[in-house]
Formats: sequence, structure tokens, C-alpha cells
Amino acid sequence: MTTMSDVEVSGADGAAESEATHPLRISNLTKTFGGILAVDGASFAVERGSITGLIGPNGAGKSTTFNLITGVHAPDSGHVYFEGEDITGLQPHQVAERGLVRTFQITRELGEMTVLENMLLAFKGQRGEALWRSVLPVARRRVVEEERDLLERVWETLELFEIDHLAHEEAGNLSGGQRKLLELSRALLTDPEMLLLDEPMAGVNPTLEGKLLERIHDLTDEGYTFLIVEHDMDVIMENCEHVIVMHQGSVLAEGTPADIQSNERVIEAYLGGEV
Amino acid sequence: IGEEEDVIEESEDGDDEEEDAEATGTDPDEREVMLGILQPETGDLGELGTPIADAAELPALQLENEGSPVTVAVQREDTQTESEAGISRAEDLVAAGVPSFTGAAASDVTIPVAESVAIPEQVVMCSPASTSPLITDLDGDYVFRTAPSDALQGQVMAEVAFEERGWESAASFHLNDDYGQALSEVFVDSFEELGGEVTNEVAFEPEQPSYTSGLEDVLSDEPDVLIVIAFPVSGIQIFRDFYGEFSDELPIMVTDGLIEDGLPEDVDNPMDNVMGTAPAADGPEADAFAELYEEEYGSGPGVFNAHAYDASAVQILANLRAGENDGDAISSQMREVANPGGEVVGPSNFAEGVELAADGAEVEYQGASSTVDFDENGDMESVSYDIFEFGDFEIEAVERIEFEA
Amino acid sequence: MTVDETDADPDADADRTAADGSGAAPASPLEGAAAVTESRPRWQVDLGYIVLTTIGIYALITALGLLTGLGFGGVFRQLQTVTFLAAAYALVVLALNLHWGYTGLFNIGVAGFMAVGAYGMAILTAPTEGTTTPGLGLPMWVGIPVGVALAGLVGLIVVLPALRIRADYFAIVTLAFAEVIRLTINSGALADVDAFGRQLGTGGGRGINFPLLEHAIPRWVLYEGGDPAQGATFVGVQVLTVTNRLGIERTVVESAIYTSVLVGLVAIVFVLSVRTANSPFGRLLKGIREDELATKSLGKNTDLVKIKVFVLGCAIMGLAGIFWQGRNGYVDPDAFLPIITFYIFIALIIGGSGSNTGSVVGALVFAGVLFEGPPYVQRIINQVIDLPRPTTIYDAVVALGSFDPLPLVGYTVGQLANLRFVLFGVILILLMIYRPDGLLGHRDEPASPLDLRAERPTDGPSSVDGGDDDE
Amino acid sequence: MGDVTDFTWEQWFGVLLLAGVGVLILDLLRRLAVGDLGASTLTTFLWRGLVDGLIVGLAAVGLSMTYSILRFANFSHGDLVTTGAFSGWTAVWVIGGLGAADLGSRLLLNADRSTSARALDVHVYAEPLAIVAGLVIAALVTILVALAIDRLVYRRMRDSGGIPLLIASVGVALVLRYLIVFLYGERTRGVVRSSPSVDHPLLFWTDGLVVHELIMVGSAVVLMVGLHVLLQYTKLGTAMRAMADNRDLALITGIPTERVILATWIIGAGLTGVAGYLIVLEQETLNFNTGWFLLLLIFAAVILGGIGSIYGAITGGLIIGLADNVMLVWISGDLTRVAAFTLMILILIFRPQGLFGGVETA
Amino acid sequence: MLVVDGLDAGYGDLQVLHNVDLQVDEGEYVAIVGPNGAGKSTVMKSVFGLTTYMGGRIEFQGREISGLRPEDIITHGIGYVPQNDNIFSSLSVRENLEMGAYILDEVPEDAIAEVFNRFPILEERQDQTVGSMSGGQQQMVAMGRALMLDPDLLLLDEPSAGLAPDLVEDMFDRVDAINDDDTAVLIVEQNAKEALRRCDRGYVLVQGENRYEDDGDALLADEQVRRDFLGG
Ligand SMILES: Nc1ncnc2c1ncn2[C@@H]1O[C@H](COP(=O)(O)OP(=O)(O)OP(=O)(O)O)[C@@H](O)[C@H]1O
Ligand SMILES: Nc1ncnc2c1ncn2[C@@H]1O[C@H](COP(=O)(O)OP(=O)(O)OP(=O)(O)O)[C@@H](O)[C@H]1O
Ligand SMILES: [Mg+2]
Ligand SMILES: [Mg+2]
Repeated sequence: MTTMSDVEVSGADGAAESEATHPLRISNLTKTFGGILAVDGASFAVERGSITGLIGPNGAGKSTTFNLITGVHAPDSGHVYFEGEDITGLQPHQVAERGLVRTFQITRELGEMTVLENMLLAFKGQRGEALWRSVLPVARRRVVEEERDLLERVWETLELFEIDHLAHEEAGNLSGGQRKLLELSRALLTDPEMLLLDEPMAGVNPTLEGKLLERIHDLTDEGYTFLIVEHDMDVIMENCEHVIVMHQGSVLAEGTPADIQSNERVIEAYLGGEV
Repeated sequence: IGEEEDVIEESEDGDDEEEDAEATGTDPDEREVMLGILQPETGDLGELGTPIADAAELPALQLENEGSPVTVAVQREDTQTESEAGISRAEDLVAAGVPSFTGAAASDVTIPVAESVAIPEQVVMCSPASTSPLITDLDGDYVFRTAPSDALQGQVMAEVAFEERGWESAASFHLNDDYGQALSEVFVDSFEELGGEVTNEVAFEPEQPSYTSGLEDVLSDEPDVLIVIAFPVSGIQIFRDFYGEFSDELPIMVTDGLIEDGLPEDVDNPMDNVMGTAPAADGPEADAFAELYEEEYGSGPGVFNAHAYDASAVQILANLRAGENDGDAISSQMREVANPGGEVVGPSNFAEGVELAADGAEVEYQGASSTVDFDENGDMESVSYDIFEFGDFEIEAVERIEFEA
Repeated sequence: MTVDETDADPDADADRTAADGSGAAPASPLEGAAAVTESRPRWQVDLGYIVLTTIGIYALITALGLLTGLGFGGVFRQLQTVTFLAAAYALVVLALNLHWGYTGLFNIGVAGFMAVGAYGMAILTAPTEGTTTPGLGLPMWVGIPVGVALAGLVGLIVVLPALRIRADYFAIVTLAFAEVIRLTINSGALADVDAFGRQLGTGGGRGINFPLLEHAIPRWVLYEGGDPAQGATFVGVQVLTVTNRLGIERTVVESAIYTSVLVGLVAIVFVLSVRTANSPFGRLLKGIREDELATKSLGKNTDLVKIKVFVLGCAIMGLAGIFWQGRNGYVDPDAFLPIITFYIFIALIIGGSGSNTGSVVGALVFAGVLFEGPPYVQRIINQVIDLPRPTTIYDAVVALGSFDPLPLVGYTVGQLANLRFVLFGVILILLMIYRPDGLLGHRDEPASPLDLRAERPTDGPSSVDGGDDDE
Repeated sequence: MGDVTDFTWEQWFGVLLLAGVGVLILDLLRRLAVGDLGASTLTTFLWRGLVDGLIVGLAAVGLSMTYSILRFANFSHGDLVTTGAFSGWTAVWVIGGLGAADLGSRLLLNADRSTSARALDVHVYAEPLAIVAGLVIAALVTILVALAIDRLVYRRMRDSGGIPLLIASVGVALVLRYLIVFLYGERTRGVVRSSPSVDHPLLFWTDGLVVHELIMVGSAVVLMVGLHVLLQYTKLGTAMRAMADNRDLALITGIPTERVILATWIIGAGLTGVAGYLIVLEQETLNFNTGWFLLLLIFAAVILGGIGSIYGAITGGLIIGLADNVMLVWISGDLTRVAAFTLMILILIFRPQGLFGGVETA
Repeated sequence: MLVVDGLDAGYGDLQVLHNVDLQVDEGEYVAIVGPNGAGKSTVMKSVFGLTTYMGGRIEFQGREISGLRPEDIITHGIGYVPQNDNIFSSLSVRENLEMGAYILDEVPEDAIAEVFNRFPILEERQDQTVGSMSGGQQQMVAMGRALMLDPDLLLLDEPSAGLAPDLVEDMFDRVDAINDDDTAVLIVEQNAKEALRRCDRGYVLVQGENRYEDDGDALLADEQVRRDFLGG
């Protein structure tokens, strides 16, 4: 059984070492809303190329931690490091530009845009995002060429996630699960180095879920890093190399799935005797 | 360049209307004089503008009624009290071949119409109701007016207040638009020039829920007299607030904008402390005009109606004397028919005057609103103002002042 | 068979929209010409809409005018007025569409930005002496760009604080800003200022006279150095020779050139807007409109994009203000009352927000039919019949009691200018209920330089139309 | 390092803003001490600011309520205020002026200028019954008009978002306002006699209390507190807030949404009509633009206070009213409105959700 | 008790459900599973009158309810917890619960107490605005709200999504308990195995059509169903 102290040692390790092996590191993040302490001195690091699970009871502060990492909220105190850089308090887009991209627990599709448009929006650094290139004659030709390439990649991704038949549908008309898929595939198109997924499988059909997990494994093999919040213990236990358990805003335990499953405190706080 | 000038002549010759005029020009008895009327018959000034337009049409109707051989084709257009529409309607007039027109009423319509139609198209306009001092600066060859400039009213007020009534300090509370700002400015300058002291000058926005604070502000240095420059739309509220909070002993002087019969009733106060000035319709033939108007329309003339009659009448005379429906020609005749020299004509003998002018005789128009003499800017050489006193819910003209610019 | 076709299912409908483009093309010669290139079907359709609307409105005005004896001259004037107004509206509606239609920035301070542009130019170009509100006396080619830049700059000042507030707050803030601008211009405090050792100022309520753009611009086209005394330019010689032959007056030529320049500007802005919309940049705008946080989380600097778009739109609004007032040679604060903004909104909504073509069509319909229509009709009625004019509606209704409807009709006709606003209101309401997307809004205009519906690079199992029922 | 985030630039901005206001207040005191500014002048500004603020606040609560529950910024609100004023005062004239002038003049509030408030002797002592009847009728007619509009317009757009509704309400505003012009004409008229006043020793700066003003101020306070209680402590109030929050869910939960909307319009429009009526009682004059010209101030108040917050609307109104009047100490009368709007914009920068936004005071 | 017979329904012009049949008997526990976008939520919404009705028949306790408005349907004794947007986020926990019993004249304190009993965190947070609570907490509020009226039939659209495992368990237990009290339950779940294990009967919905219908356990055992819809 991995103890808390192990975790803390690894967290306190020299920055150089964790930078190479751990692209994302947070230390002592704290956030209060009104009187509620949502995140309370949370510290952990995520290993490169791994699938790390972030679990914990409802209200433990998982989504808030995501929000703090990705700049949706500014932390009251504490730091977020990504690839060795202090990204605390950066704007969401700045965080995403650095390759740290997230999905939302409650999906945020762009309702009146088609699925294709939703996906095309995701690509980073598109030439055509500069107004003048989109507008001026010669420059525009290059934009069009680039767009063709992007479109091709979009279609591939859509097929992969089995939502290509919805390509021209407005995203607002998708079903709950379809929205999750859209959001996940869209996040992938940003060419992230690391993805933070907030309950990506909630509401996704089990068969498709299996395919998605396969895909996530492929991506980790390609060097992507995943931090996944998920309540489905089967998903967590079968797919994560490493699991972080949050409770009441701070990290309760950390370790391999096996460690976690046998951790008394985790069982008491979260797993509820089950599993 | 000479080419182009020629071209213009040619094109005008080619114009249908023009050909008619030329053809009958030698026979003045049958010549058709074209006259435009461009007044706000709807919009902000709609209520004022319609009677003004009626009065402007009166000379033409009069000729018709009296069986004059001269026919005047009147084209009446509505500015809607908007500059945009005013310009369009003015362009319509020009397009119809109208060489001169009576208009417009509101200064902020008159100015754009002058700038973008009358002056460039070389068409004469004569406003019966625009009193903005700005109009003085517009090209005097095409832009005339029978209405007096507010620059004069400000001076008159200063003189009456300082010299006649002996008030040594004054404060001005004025509407924050061209009318209020210009009048207040002239008043303040004149009043100070005469040796008076202006304690405060406060501008206000129209149609506010209350003016108490503004009044408090303007009265904070206890002037001898308060000048209020407004229209009833805000004026009623101003006086209501004034009588609610301040001493009704304090003399107040208002401008023509507030000389309106129902005002004390709307204010619910006899307004005994109020007096005012307004341009007078004080031509030698004011009565003759009033009679004509009453006869035609069944009620007495209102503000600027006499000026409108005069504006149209002078244009008709100038047109006849010029012998053609051409703006330039009319422009050069405007002062000839209006300013001293020649047979005196006016509303009472207009039909005769018309024939004289058609024969090319020299005439001097003396009208309903004034003797109608244009200076080099196209403004009136002299005008007269009425001094009004409010009291016991009535308004009464107590005095008339002749004023030379 | 034909019945079958029209009753086909929605998917087929979507297909037909694209196909319809070429079907409708021959409707106008312009489109026919474009059809030859065969590259941009969407362009043909769009141009078709605009041309058809223009023709329709022109025909209406001409027919009404001629029927009622306005004469060719009058009709021509009316057409020119309508064209000018429509073009001026189109320019500012396109800008508003960029703000609201695409980016979701609910700007109801349009009049304020127009005021900044117009006043900026007026102050720069008004003569240094000889008028009551002197300016800097600079030529118009300085005045126009600086006016436009000023409008953009004020846009920047407005958008910076407004970035973080939500849509309806943003609306009120822009409206308040527009009023602040108007009231400040109107205020006596800034009417005359000593600046740089010169008399300058806004003129307060009395406004500013400046050289008529309606003359200055055509003269720049026609004469060397913009001065008739220096002889005609090459273009000027051609134009003047032709118009001389036709016997058209020079002032008419100048007005026509001015209007054409404005129409040309509209065309340029239109093309640029279309390109903007159909581009990755336009996609960003749509993304911001739909969900800013989601767009941000995809790594897009939405604040920067919003600032860019807002400033750009404001600059175009400034340009529209300049050209609009440039026709009068005179600006005063009353030209920028909040109601102007609502006119512009009505025009945009008629056409359909989110559609550039809709913006132009809306401007045409608003200026040509709604705005100019009622007074036109009123004039015609007034010319044709002589109605009694009771002073109050009470008298008119009492007369009804004795079966005399004429006073009520007369009263109503007399009130047409006011009832026009009722008409605006009713149209706005009907549109929002029955066609909230306007005549052309919410067409599927892909936010991409490619026609997304047509292109599918890889041959997937489902066909071009999103075939939900294919599987 | 981490603590720097404690003070965001917004908060810095807020501090600056407060400091600015503080400096102004100090300067005010200095001016008072030096004698630049008369005490009576200042009290007039303050009192008038208060009354203006309450006028705006009173008109604003109805808007704040419909805004939050029906979820759109109702641009026709100003014209509902006008509707209330015209209908209420028409009733007063018709009832109170019996025999004093012919029906036509009374029905159209003297559109033909043949009579006057003086001839009819309209004020609270002479015509108490008519004045009360007018109040009731103002509320009733405004409610009926609002319900008719809801039925004809808004009801068909229940599923549209806030902005389409906003735009439709601009249309409604135009229709209402110009129908009023069609009926009553464009003239401004005095519809009440100057208010009687009572002598008193209570307030140091004035010894005559204006009765009509008092009625306005008193009713405003009572109505606003009443509305707050209604929204916060009754089931209907909670249901209204629930609807404001999530209409689809309200439907599923079994809240009779249409009935709640009805209630919202009845309460909101009733308040608005009464506000229009009372405002005219205080300012004594009436014009078809009365409400429209207030609208921007009303919106400023609602937004300053935070949408949906009744106390916010009142606070917002007071801030706007005070700024509009007290600013006269420093700037000229044609710029006070500029100052008031600028203040609103500045406050929004530092509190984007309005002063009471997010805090549910209802 | 609930009979859906040949239902066609959709959104606007788009038809999603094609001839769907469904039945829930008195006190029965029925689950609907199926891939994303199959139309499961649409079935729920259709019962509650929230979709465009295109044909077929919906009956509850012998009375036709197709075409009724939601506020009437709720008086017939049907409770519904939607999949998304299922809380009043600006209201407090307590007010959310009170709204659940809006149609009653009195606030049923005992029902509230029972909900608090089941979800103690809600009692602690009863004055917090629900919008500021975590996803799982919000789900509890939504459940609690639907239980306030003690309905005869409860429609649950993916109630376990986003719940922590102990709560998932707890939720299913709770549903069982409700069901034991003679309340029929119609549940849509992506946690299909658990749902099918516990239910009496299950439907598999695919592309808006009935594909399978059987006992829960039988469906669980069906190879085809396992492979295609339960992730093997
Ligand atoms: N409001 C809507 N407007 C138009 N189409 C819709 C709407 N809601 C859902 N749809 C479409 O209806 C189909 C069925 O959706 P539904 O939400 O019923 O699926 P579901 O079975 O609940 O899926 P999930 O498990 O992902 O929630 C989907 O294809 C979806 O795109
Ligand atoms: N914007 C906010 N305002 C106020 N409180 C908040 C806000 N966001 C989160 N909270 C509170 O912070 C705590 C942590 O919430 P968070 O959403 O991070 O939980 P979570 O671990 O993601 O739970 P779940 O698994 O249920 O989604 C909760 O108690 C919640 O009520
Ligand atoms: Mg969460
Ligand atoms: Mg669903």
C-alpha cells in the first residue's frame, strides 16, 4: 500500500526531475467560493504518457481543480506548473495554447454551429484565424488549402468516434452522449500534449466506451498524457496506471489502482465498501 | 471648363419646363410661376409647420381668387422636420424645375437643405421661420429669410432687461440645443456689454423628470432676473418646478419659444412674474394679411405665418421680374423687388404688384411681417419684437420694439 | 413527379438549396455572367437576392411615382435617395452584423460610433474661419481616414471594459456610451475650445458645417486636384462627355458619383464580410457567439478576437456616419439619437442577422419600403384627395357616429408620419414571431472557406447530406 | 506571489472608484466650509436626487422583475410606464372633471387645449376619490395592455432566447408609444394642479412638505418592500424565481408556468402602471415620451443593482438619481447625465454582475 | 399502467422515434438501454409531453395523456428527472425541493425530511444555491425534487451519471426502495448492466425503434445484446 508520505516525497522532488517525467504538477492549490472551501491545498503530479485517474466523492473538488488548472478560475493560492512553466492564473486560452486541453463535465458544445464547424474550430494556430489572411486574395488561397487538410482530419476523427453521420447536424441537436463524444473528439483535434477529461464516459454507451478507451490507450502510446475524472470504477481500475483520490478538497491518497482499492480511507470515503 | 458651363446652360434649355417658360416668357400674362413650399407638416414641428405652409401658399391662392392672369404653380413638400427627408424633398422640388421655395422651418433642416441642395443647385430658398444665427453665414445669394435671426432677439432681451427694466444681474437657463445655446450666448454677450452681470449660465436637457436641481444651480447666486430659453415640452416642467420650490417674485424673461397661450394653464400658475420677447409680425400690412388669412382658412394666423406669406410673395415678384423660372435670375431680383425703391406693394395690392413686376417695373415689397428688406446675407435689415407680459393666466403684448441689425 | 419533388423530406431540401442557386441564376444578367466561371454558386445566389430586391423596390417606386404623376424626374430623385439611403444603411448594417450576427456582441450604441466618425471628419475638414464652428480645414482625404480611425479607437475604449460583462449588460453599456457621446457632443462645454492655439469644438447643439463630401468626392474623381478650375481628369472627361451628350446636369452627375462611391464601398465591405464569415476567423466569431468559455478552452484568445472585431465594426460604422452626413455638409447631435440604432437593427433583422446578404437586402427593404414608403404614400394621398383634418381623434370618432368616416381617415392620414413608427413596431414584432431569422438569416452559411456540405475528402459510408437515416 | 491574486485588477479598480467618490465627498465638504456651495443648494440637490432616484427605482422594480423571470430586457417597459400614466390620468380627468369640461377634452387629456387642470381642479385634496380611482385604473389598464401584448406577442415566442424577445419588445415599444401619440397627440400637458403642501417642523431645510411628492415617495417605498417580501417569502415568489432559472424544468416540476407568467405580468405591469401614474402625480406633467426618456435611466438602475434584485434596482435608481443631481456641484447641467452613465459603466467594470447581482436578495 | 403504443415523435420536423412500443405495469421496474442518440431521452420527454407528437398513443392508468401539458401530467402521478438541466441552479436546495411539491397546497415537511435523510449532504447545504454545488450533488437534488410528490411512476433519465460509486449503489438501492413502495420506475441508463440486473424488464432502443424487449436478466444473458450494447 502506497502511503501518503510517498506521494508527498514525489511531489517535493526536484523540479527538474518531475518536469521530465511529470508534465503537470500542482502544488497547494486552494480555492474558496463564498464560505465553501472547494479545493484545499491539493498537490499532485501527473506522469507523462500515462492515464491518470482523478476520483473522489461528489463535491470533492475535482472539477474545481480542473478549473483552476485550466484558468477558468484563479486559485486563491498555490501553483500550477505545466512543462516546468508556472501557468498559475493564466487565461484558459493561454493554458490550452500550451497544450493542456480540457473537456467539461457538463458539455459545452457550440449549439448553433454544425458538428463539422465545431471540430474545425479546434485546430490550433490556423492561418485563417488571422483576419487579413482570411480576407486578402493571395493569402486566402493558402487558407483554403489548409482548410482542406483540416477537413480531412476532421472526417477521420468523426469516423473514429462514429459521429460522422452527424457532421452537418447542429451541435445543439445532439443527444447527451453524442455531445460527450463531440467534446472529446474536438479536444483531441487541438493537438494537445495533455488532456484533462471531466467524466468523459458519463452517459456514453458501454460499447462505444470500450472503443473510446482503446483510442485513449493508443494516444498514450503516442505520448499523450491523460488526466481523467470518472466515477465508473471499472473504467478507472482497468485503464489507469495511476489514481489520485480527492476528498474534501485535498488529496486523500495516490497510487496504483490496486493500492487505491485496498486503501481503507478511500474505501470509507468513496468506494462505499463496494468493489 | 467653359465647356462645362455651356453644357449646363444647354441642358437647362433642354428641360421641358424651361421651354414652356421661354416660349411664354414674352407674354407675362400667361407665364406660369413655379414656387416650392418646403415645410414640416409632420414630425416635431408638424403642428407649427402646417399653418406656415398654408400661409406660404396664400399669395398664390390670392392671385387665383382675384383672377390675376399670373398663375403660380405651387409644389408643397413635407420635411417631416428631418434633415434627411428635407433634403430629399428639396431635391424633388429642384427636379420638378422649381427655381425657388419657401422653406424650411427648423434651422437644423434649413441648414443642410441649403448646404446640399439650394446652394449647389443654385436655387433660391427663403425661410420664414429659421432663426438660427448660423444661417446668416450661408451663401446670401441663395439663402434668404424673412424670419429674424436669434442674434437679434438676444440683443433685444439684453436691452430690455438692462436698460428698460434696470436688472443688473441675470442668469440664463437654456435648452441644450442650437436654439438655446445660440440665444443664451448672444444674450450673455450683449448683457455684459451693456454693463450687466451674468451670474450663471446653465444648460439643460429636454424632457427631464425634474428641473429643480438645475434651477437651484442657476439661481444660486441670486440674480435680478432669470432668463429661460425653452419650448413648452420642457418649459411646462421647468415652471412647475420653479413655482414649487422658488420665490414667485423673481422676474423671469422668456423667449418666443415659450410665448404660447395655454402655457400658464399647463403650468397651473398665473405666471405674474414672467415676461418675454418674440419677433413681431409688424409689417405695414399685417392687418391686411391677417384678414386675407382669416378669409381663406377661417382662423387667425399663427407664428411665422406672416413671414411665410412675405417669403412666398417676394419670390413670386422676383420670379416675375426675372421673367424665367431660374434660380440665378430670381436670386438677383430678390433685393430688387423687396428693398426700397419703386412702387410699394404688399398683401393688399399684391395682384397689382405682380403685374408691375411682370412688366419689369421696379417695386418695393412691404409685407405682413416687416418691410422686408434683405441685407447682403439675405437676412432682414430690420425687424421688430413684441414684449409680452404674462399675468393672471393671460399673455399680453405690451410693447413693440423696432430693431435695426 | 413535381409534387413529389416539392414534398421531399428535409434532407433533400437541404440539397436543393445548393442546387437552386444555379437554377435561379439566369434571373439576372449579372448572375448569368458569374455563372460562367462556375466557381462560386453561393455568390450567384447572394447577388441574385440583392439584385432582385433592388429591382423589386425600384419597380415599386417607379410604378407608384408614375401612376401618381410624380414624373420621371421625381421618380429618379426618389430612386437616388433610396439608393443612397439603402447603401448608407447597408454599410452600417454589415458592420452591425459583424458585431451581433457573427460574434454575438449586442451593440446598441451604433449611433454613437457613427457620430464619432462623422464628427471626427467634420472637425478636421471644417474651414478654419468663416463659420461659427471652425475646424482644422484639412482636406477630406485626411478627414475621412482619421474619422474612421477615431470611431475605431472609441470602439476600443468601449470594448475593453465591456469584455467581461454578459450580453444584455453589454447592450446597455453600449447604449449608455452612445448617449454619453451624443450628450458630450451636444454639451455647451465642448462647443468651443481653444486647442493648439485655434478655435475648435463640437459646436454643441449648433453642429458643424463642413465641405460637402457629396461634392468633394465626385470632384476628386472628375477634376485634377478636386478643383474644377484645373480641368477634368481622364475619368472626368469620359464621364462628362457622355453625360453632356445625354443632357444630365453636373450636380446630378456628382450626386450619382457620390452614391456610386458609397455603393462601391458597400460592395467592398460586403465582399470582405463574406470572406470573413466564410473563414476560420469567422468560425472563431461564431464560436465566441455560441460559448465563449468553450472557445477559450480550445486555446483561442477570444478577448483579442472580440476586440479586433468590435474595433473593426466600429470603424465601419464611423465610415457609414461620415458618408451619411457627408451628404448634408452639416452634422448636429440630433442625427445620432438612439432611435437611429434601432432603425439599423430593424434593417438587420429584416434581412436576417448572421447573413451578409441578408444585411444588404434588409437595408434595401428598410430604406426603400419601410422608411421612405409611408411619407411617399402620404404625399401621394395628399396630392390625390383632399381630406378633412380634425384636430383630435375624438372629433374624428364622433363624426363616425354620424356615419362620416372621412374625418377619421383624414386624421389617420395626417398621422401617417407617426403611424410609420407603429408600422416599424408591427413589422419588428411579426418578424420576431414568424421569421426570427429574417428573410435570409440562418441560412446555412458555413463558417469555412470551403462548402462544407459539398466536400467530403474521404469516401465515408454516409453521403454528402447528413444521412441520419442512412444507417 | 500567490497572494497577489487576492487583489485582482477589478478590485483595484473598485478601490480607485471608491477613492474617487471619497475625494468628491471631501471636496463637497470643503466647498461647504468655504462657502462655495450653499447648504440649502446641497440639500436641494440631495433631496431632489433622492426623489429622482425613487422615481427611477419605482419604475425599475417592475422591469427588474419581468427581466429576471421572463428573461428578457423589456424595452417597452418605459412605454408601459407611459401607458399607466395616460390611462390613470385620463380616468382622473373623466371622473374628477365631470361637468367642468366636455368629455372629448377630458378623455384626451386636453388634446384640444380647451380646458386645464386648473379648470378641473385636479389635486389630491380636491379630488381624493378620483385620484385613488386613477391609481387603480392605471394599474388595471397597464395590466390589461401587458397581458394583451403577452398574448399577442411574447407568448408566441416563449422558446426564443432573450435577444429576440428584446427586439420584439422594441417593436412593442414603438407601437405603444405611437398609438398613444395617435390618440393623445404629441403635446406636453400639465395634468395635475400644483401640489398642496403641509407645514411642518420636521426637516430642517424646508418647512413645506409637498404632498404629491410625499405620496410618491411613500408609495414607492411601500411597493418596493412589498414586492421584495412577495418574491422572497411566498411560494408564488419562489416559483417565479424557479421559472427565471429554468423554464423547462419548471414545466416538468409541475409549476403551471403560464399561470406564473400571468402572475408576473399582473404584478409587474400593475407596479409599472402605478409607477407611471405616481411619477406624473409628482412631476405634474405628462408627455408621450415620459416613460421612454426614463427608460435608459431605468435600465441603468436595474443593471447597476443586478438583474432580479429589487433592492438592487432601488439602490441603482438612487445612485443614478443622486449622481444626476449632485454632480451639478462640479459640472454643468448638460453633462450630469454623462456623469451618471459613466458612473454606471465604471461600477460595472468592477462588478460585472451589478452591485447585488449573484447575491439573491430577490 | 403506462402504455406507449406505436409512438412517433421527434423535434420540429425531425422524427426521432419510429413506432415505439413500451409498457410499464403497476409497480414494475423497467429499464431502457441503447446507444447514444437512440432516442431514449426522447421517449421520456414524449411521455411528459415535451416533444413534437407525431402519432401513436400514450396512456397512463387507462387515460390517454398524449398531448397533455407537463403540469397536467404531473398531477396524474408521474415524476420525471431529466438527463440535463435538472435543477433550479439559482434556488437553494430547500427551494428546489419545495418546488418539487408545487402543486400541493402545503410544503410537505415530512417529504423534505425524508429526502434529507437519504442525502444528508443536502440537509447540510439546504440554503446553498444549487448551481454552486458539484455535479453529483446536483444530481441528488434533482432526484430529491422528483421524489417530493411520491409519484406512481418515476421517469429517471440516467440518474447515475456523474455519481460517485457509493452513491451509484445508493441511488440504485433507493430506486429499488421506491419501487418496493409500489412506485413503478422507468429508467434510462448507460450503466446498463446494473440497470438490467435490477429491473424487471428491459427494452433496447436503437435508432428510435424497439430492438429487443425481455426480462432484464435475459437481456443481460443475450450474447448479441452484450456485444453490441453492453460493451462485451
Ligand atoms: N432538441 C432536439 N432537437 C433536435 N434533435 C434532437 C433534440 N434532442 C435530441 N435530438 C436528436 O434525437 C436523437 C435522439 O436523442 P436522445 O436524446 O433521445 O438520445 P438518447 O438515446 O437519450 O442518447 P444518450 O444516451 O446519448 O443521451 C439524436 O439523434 C439527437 O440528435
Ligand atoms: N462556482 C462555484 N461557486 C460556489 N461553489 C462552488 C462553485 N464551484 C464548485 N463549488 C463547490 O465546490 C465544491 C467542489 O465542487 P466540484 O464541482 O469541484 O466537485 P467534483 O469533485 O467535481 O464533484 P462531482 O464528482 O460531483 O462532479 C462543491 O461543494 C461545490 O458546491
Ligand atoms: Mg465534477
Ligand atoms: Mg439521453
